[in-house]
Amino acid sequence: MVNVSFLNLNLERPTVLASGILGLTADSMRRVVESGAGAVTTKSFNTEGRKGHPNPSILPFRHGLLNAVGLSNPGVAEVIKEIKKFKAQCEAPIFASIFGRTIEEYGEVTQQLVEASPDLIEVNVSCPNVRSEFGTPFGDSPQDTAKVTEIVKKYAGNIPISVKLGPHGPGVGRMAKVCEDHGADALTLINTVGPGMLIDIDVRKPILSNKTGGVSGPAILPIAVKSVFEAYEQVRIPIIGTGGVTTAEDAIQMILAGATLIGIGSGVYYQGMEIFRKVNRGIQDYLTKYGFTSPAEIRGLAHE
Amino acid sequence: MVNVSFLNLNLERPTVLASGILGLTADSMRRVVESGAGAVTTKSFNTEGRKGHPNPSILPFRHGLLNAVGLSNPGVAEVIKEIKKFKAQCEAPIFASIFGRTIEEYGEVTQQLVEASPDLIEVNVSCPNVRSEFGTPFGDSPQDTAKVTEIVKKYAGNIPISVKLGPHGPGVGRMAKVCEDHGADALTLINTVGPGMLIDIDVRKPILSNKTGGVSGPAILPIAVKSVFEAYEQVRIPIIGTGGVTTAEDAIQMILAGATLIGIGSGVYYQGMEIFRKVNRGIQDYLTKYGFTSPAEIRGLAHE
Amino acid sequence: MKTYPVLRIIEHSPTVKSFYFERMTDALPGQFVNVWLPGLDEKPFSVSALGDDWLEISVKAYGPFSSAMMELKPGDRVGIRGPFGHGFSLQNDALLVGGGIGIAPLHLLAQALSAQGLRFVSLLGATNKSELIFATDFERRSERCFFTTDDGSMGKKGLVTDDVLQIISDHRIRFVYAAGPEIMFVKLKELLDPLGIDYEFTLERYMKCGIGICGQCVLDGSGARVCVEGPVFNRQALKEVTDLGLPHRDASGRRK
Amino acid sequence: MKTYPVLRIIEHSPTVKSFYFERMTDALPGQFVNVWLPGLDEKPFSVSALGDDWLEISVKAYGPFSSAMMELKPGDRVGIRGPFGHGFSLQNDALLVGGGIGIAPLHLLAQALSAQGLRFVSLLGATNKSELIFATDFERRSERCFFTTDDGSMGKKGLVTDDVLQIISDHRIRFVYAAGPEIMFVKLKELLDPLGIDYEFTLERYMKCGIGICGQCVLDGSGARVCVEGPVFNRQALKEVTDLGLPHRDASGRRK
Ligand SMILES: Cc1cc2nc3c(=O)[nH]c(=O)nc-3n(C[C@H](O)[C@H](O)[C@H](O)COP(=O)(O)OP(=O)(O)OC[C@H]3O[C@@H](n4cnc5c(N)ncnc54)[C@H](O)[C@@H]3O)c2cc1C
Ligand SMILES: Cc1cc2nc3c(=O)[nH]c(=O)nc-3n(C[C@H](O)[C@H](O)[C@H](O)COP(=O)(O)OP(=O)(O)OC[C@H]3O[C@@H](n4cnc5c(N)ncnc54)[C@H](O)[C@@H]3O)c2cc1C
Ligand SMILES: Cc1cc2nc3c(=O)[nH]c(=O)nc-3n(C[C@H](O)[C@H](O)[C@H](O)COP(=O)(O)O)c2cc1C
Ligand SMILES: Cc1cc2nc3c(=O)[nH]c(=O)nc-3n(C[C@H](O)[C@H](O)[C@H](O)COP(=O)(O)O)c2cc1C
Ligand code: FES
Ligand code: FES
Repeated sequence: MVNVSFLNLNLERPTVLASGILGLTADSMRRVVESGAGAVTTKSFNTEGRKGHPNPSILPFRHGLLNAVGLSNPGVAEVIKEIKKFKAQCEAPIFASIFGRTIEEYGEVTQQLVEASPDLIEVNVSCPNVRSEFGTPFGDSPQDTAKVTEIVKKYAGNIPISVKLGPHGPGVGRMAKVCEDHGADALTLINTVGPGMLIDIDVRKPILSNKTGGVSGPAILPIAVKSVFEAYEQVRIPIIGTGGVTTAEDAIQMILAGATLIGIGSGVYYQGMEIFRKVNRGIQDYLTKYGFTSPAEIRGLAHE
Repeated sequence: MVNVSFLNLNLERPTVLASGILGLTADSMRRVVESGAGAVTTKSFNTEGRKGHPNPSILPFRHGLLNAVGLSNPGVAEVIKEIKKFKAQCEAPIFASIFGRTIEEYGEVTQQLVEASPDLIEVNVSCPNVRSEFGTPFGDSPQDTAKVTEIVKKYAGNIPISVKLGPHGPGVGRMAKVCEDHGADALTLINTVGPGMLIDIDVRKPILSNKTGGVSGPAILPIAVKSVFEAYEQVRIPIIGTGGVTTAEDAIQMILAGATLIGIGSGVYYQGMEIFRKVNRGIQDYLTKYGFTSPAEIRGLAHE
Repeated sequence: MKTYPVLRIIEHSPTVKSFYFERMTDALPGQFVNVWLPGLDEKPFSVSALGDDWLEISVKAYGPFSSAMMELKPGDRVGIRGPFGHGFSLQNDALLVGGGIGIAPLHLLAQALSAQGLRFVSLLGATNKSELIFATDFERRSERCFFTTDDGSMGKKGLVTDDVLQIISDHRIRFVYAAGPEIMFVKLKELLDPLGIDYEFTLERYMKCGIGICGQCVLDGSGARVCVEGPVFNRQALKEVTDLGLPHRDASGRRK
Repeated sequence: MKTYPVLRIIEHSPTVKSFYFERMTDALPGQFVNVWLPGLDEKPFSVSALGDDWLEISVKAYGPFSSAMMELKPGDRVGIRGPFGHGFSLQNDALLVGGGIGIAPLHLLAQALSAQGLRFVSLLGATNKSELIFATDFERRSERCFFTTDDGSMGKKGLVTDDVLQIISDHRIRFVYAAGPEIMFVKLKELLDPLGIDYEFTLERYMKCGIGICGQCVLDGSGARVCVEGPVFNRQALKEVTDLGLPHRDASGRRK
């Protein structure tokens, strides 16, 4: 057991299912916990739900994944049912990831969501796939991010909130500080990178139906590690380090950079659901090898 | 021969050595031409030169390279000698990549450089490694980029200029337009992505001496393709598509997205110097297979 | 993802066609590929047959995507990736129950069973004769082959499930494979569970990634992913499934 | 990059030490590894010996980096990546000419030549006796072994190049290997070219990447990269080199 405390929670394992991966239903998330995740995050949802983009919406390439799922979700009412169902079956914490098309919608979805009592509300201000539809992601603007953070915090009651940022915009360090200053209890770093595009050279068209999609998976590990490192120097709130983790070594890099928990998404494609167990075990082995007793003891050591 | 015209030039092959790779000396660049490059780009240089960062400054990881060479260069006076020496030996065009710590320095280095008559001046406003030292890269600010473009254009005489942008900042499409509007004759897209960081988990320190470095190589191909695609919709000036190209298929994606020339840097690590010949031949085979006679005929087709 | 030209098309009926491609991949019976129509969408289709140098899928026109597939001409390129999922196990003394386009995956299974010299009986149903695809081939390979149609245009008029118990006892059947509408599975479960006969059904759910990460295709109850743990599930796995025959999730994840 | 603990240190003299690591890689004679001292810098060092389970490098203190290496203690971790570059060919009837720390790569070469049963003579020079590293080992493996020192503390007083021609003719030498200061190569070229004897020298240049992309280590004239096409170059390759023995480029790329 690699126990780790995170805010008011005590997780038995430091790995967390990242948002958008297998987070649609209670039963799916329960299986992820059975595979070793210390906590799970739901797919991001808003008030009304969204159909998302047609397929192809998720495209593996040699070094990562490209995705433009387009924030498909069944809406907060459905998700509340799934969260309750999950909590009835599972001890592990569940993080609810929310988004809105307007700042007000972030508030509305929070107001409705609290009824389900998720253990954390993750505030997705950084999905690059909805840029064209809603303008620039909120996460690119310090002002908007501050406002979103405040409104979610206002309605979240005693549920802690984590703001999820991308690696772009005006600098992760600066944005991290903005979130902390406006009430964020934690940060989730990072969302997908890019976006990117791949073109089929025989039919001569972009492959994703949305043309562009965010890059995740092994390709982005260095950018994620750097983002966590940079934010850790600016804030005192804990960080869920996410992006490109496929091995225990990757996860340890995140912890050394300053992460408290390790988010894993695309890794499920590369290593199967077993990835959670493998990464937990690898972290444990590393701690034992060097005589540490908990991940907390190595957190941020790369800064020294 | 895959002839391609680019501005006032007629290149026998569409591949170009990207800046910072093997571009320090005349003899080194001549060897790259002998290996099949249609043109070469010098390492970026400024007036006085720079020592750059200590090693490790270039770090391969599983999916790309991380580099923080730190714009080491011997200064414009030395580079002028090498450009002249190159031109005495080689027919292939040579592109001179310049940077400055101030907007004025971009002007100064151009003023001195014109004596060497490079075939193109590539204006590097986007190196992420010098962010901390000089503040934000000029390429992140439309105003600064406009000013740099104007001053270089002013002193460049009849030598065409290409502005080299990164994928970040306020949107590649918008920045591309700014460059075109302020006198750029071409664009080079993209510089490295990120930056990123990798940490050695045994010594628990960032590996690059500069801690962070720009990501290049296969990991960034989708981001580069998307940047070219986006810029192509905004501007009419030609684009040197650069970033993550290691195969002919990658290069063809770039051309379909809208690139006129294909920049290759990190690919030299993955495929050796032979990469230029391989990519040229692959493009030729593709054109033949589908009954095209020149890369120009497939340029931008992914937009249809 | 790579694209491949359509090599040949067989028109079974105005709304059911088979498409041949070069054999870009192996596939086990029950596995599927994702087919991308550039500019439109990408959907899963079972491999219905494999030759030395070709791969076949068979499509029934329902909605926009499958209807667009009916417009394909030889030479048109479509994207194909896969194979995905886990296929059927190969069992002796089996009954293959196929409904409608569900006959497609069973056809590759029949190929594999007969290649292994395993004994099986087939029972295929469709709305009418023209949709009873691969009928001759099933007749040739199966020990016996029964047909039902809604309109009685071929075989017996009625549902495939009507005579299942009779056939099982007449033909020493010890294992049942089924593919087709989910309502058929519900009925089969009711019939087979009391007998203690093992079975494998191939399920369909709305899919996005096909590679086990989006969570769109998960079953209720077990949480199993149809694209990875499925599409073929056995009796044991189906016991935990709580939404069999119930409305499924659409693209948004909402139950219809 | 991976890091490895120093296993053992041999102190040849206050400014020359050998460091042992687990054998994390193979290496051909002449190949080098990049050694990273976390927080300081990373520089290339030739592999000087290989055992079943260890790898050795030998370092002479010159400037900040090599001096910092003198401070290493067993157990300290350093980063090692490689091997990089192309090594020596293995030839019969050879003369090994080593100057100073250049003896290090020749030592691995001597190991390899004797393992192949090839015949060779060694000629090693250094400032003084304590820097004539591996002397006993060379004496044991070589058909004959000659030494020179600047101060006469071992072997003959003078430069290694003084007696090269004599040794070549006395010992039926048909191939010359050399490693050491570049001025030594210039002299050797002058001596050997008229005789038509083939040779391989191992060159040093300021390196950044070690993997052939930064262009920092390229030779003038040929444009060859010391880190990829070298560090060992033969007569043919050296013919095109125009900066042998001349000032090299520093970290900025400027010639000193
Ligand atoms: C693992 C797997 C394998 C599949 N194999 C095949 C195959 O071999 N051949 C094939 O034709 N299809 C197969 N499908 C179904 C296929 O992927 C599409 O769902 C189908 O072609 C309908 O898509 P559409 O966009 O045309 O219609 P939609 O717009 O999705 O559907 C139109 C209408 O038809 C109904 N409908 C859709 N699909 C079915 C169905 N299968 N049965 C009954 N009603 C349906 C819908 O509920 C809707 O009302 C498979 C699906 C999965 C998950
Ligand atoms: C392929 C290759 C293999 C190498 N193998 C070895 C090896 O096995 N053992 C080893 O000790 N070094 C080796 N070196 C040299 C080593 O990489 C460093 O350059 C050396 O340790 C000096 O680094 P420094 O930072 O301590 O001194 P610097 O600050 O670089 O140099 C200090 C002073 O010493 C001079 N100097 C530096 N290196 C040399 C030299 N080799 N000969 C003469 N003067 C020099 C410099 O010109 C400078 O004036 C090799 C270099 C290369 C390129
Ligand atoms: C298919 C897919 C869907 C995703 N959907 C969401 C989402 O709905 N909300 C969100 O905040 N992040 C979403 N992400 C981003 C991930 O949560 C994660 O931040 C990112 O993929 C980097 O981590 P990884 O490399 O481990 O996947 C999605 C990622 C993928 C690959
Ligand atoms: C080691 C290295 C050094 C670089 N130096 C420069 C430079 O001096 N100036 C510049 O404009 N780009 C520089 N770049 C960026 C490349 O020119 C190129 O834009 C980027 O690496 C993406 O292309 P690639 O994936 O083909 O390498 C450098 C890249 C690398 C890997
Ligand atoms: S379709 Fe994505 S998990 Fe099955
Ligand atoms: S050290 Fe970079 S090319 Fe040789």
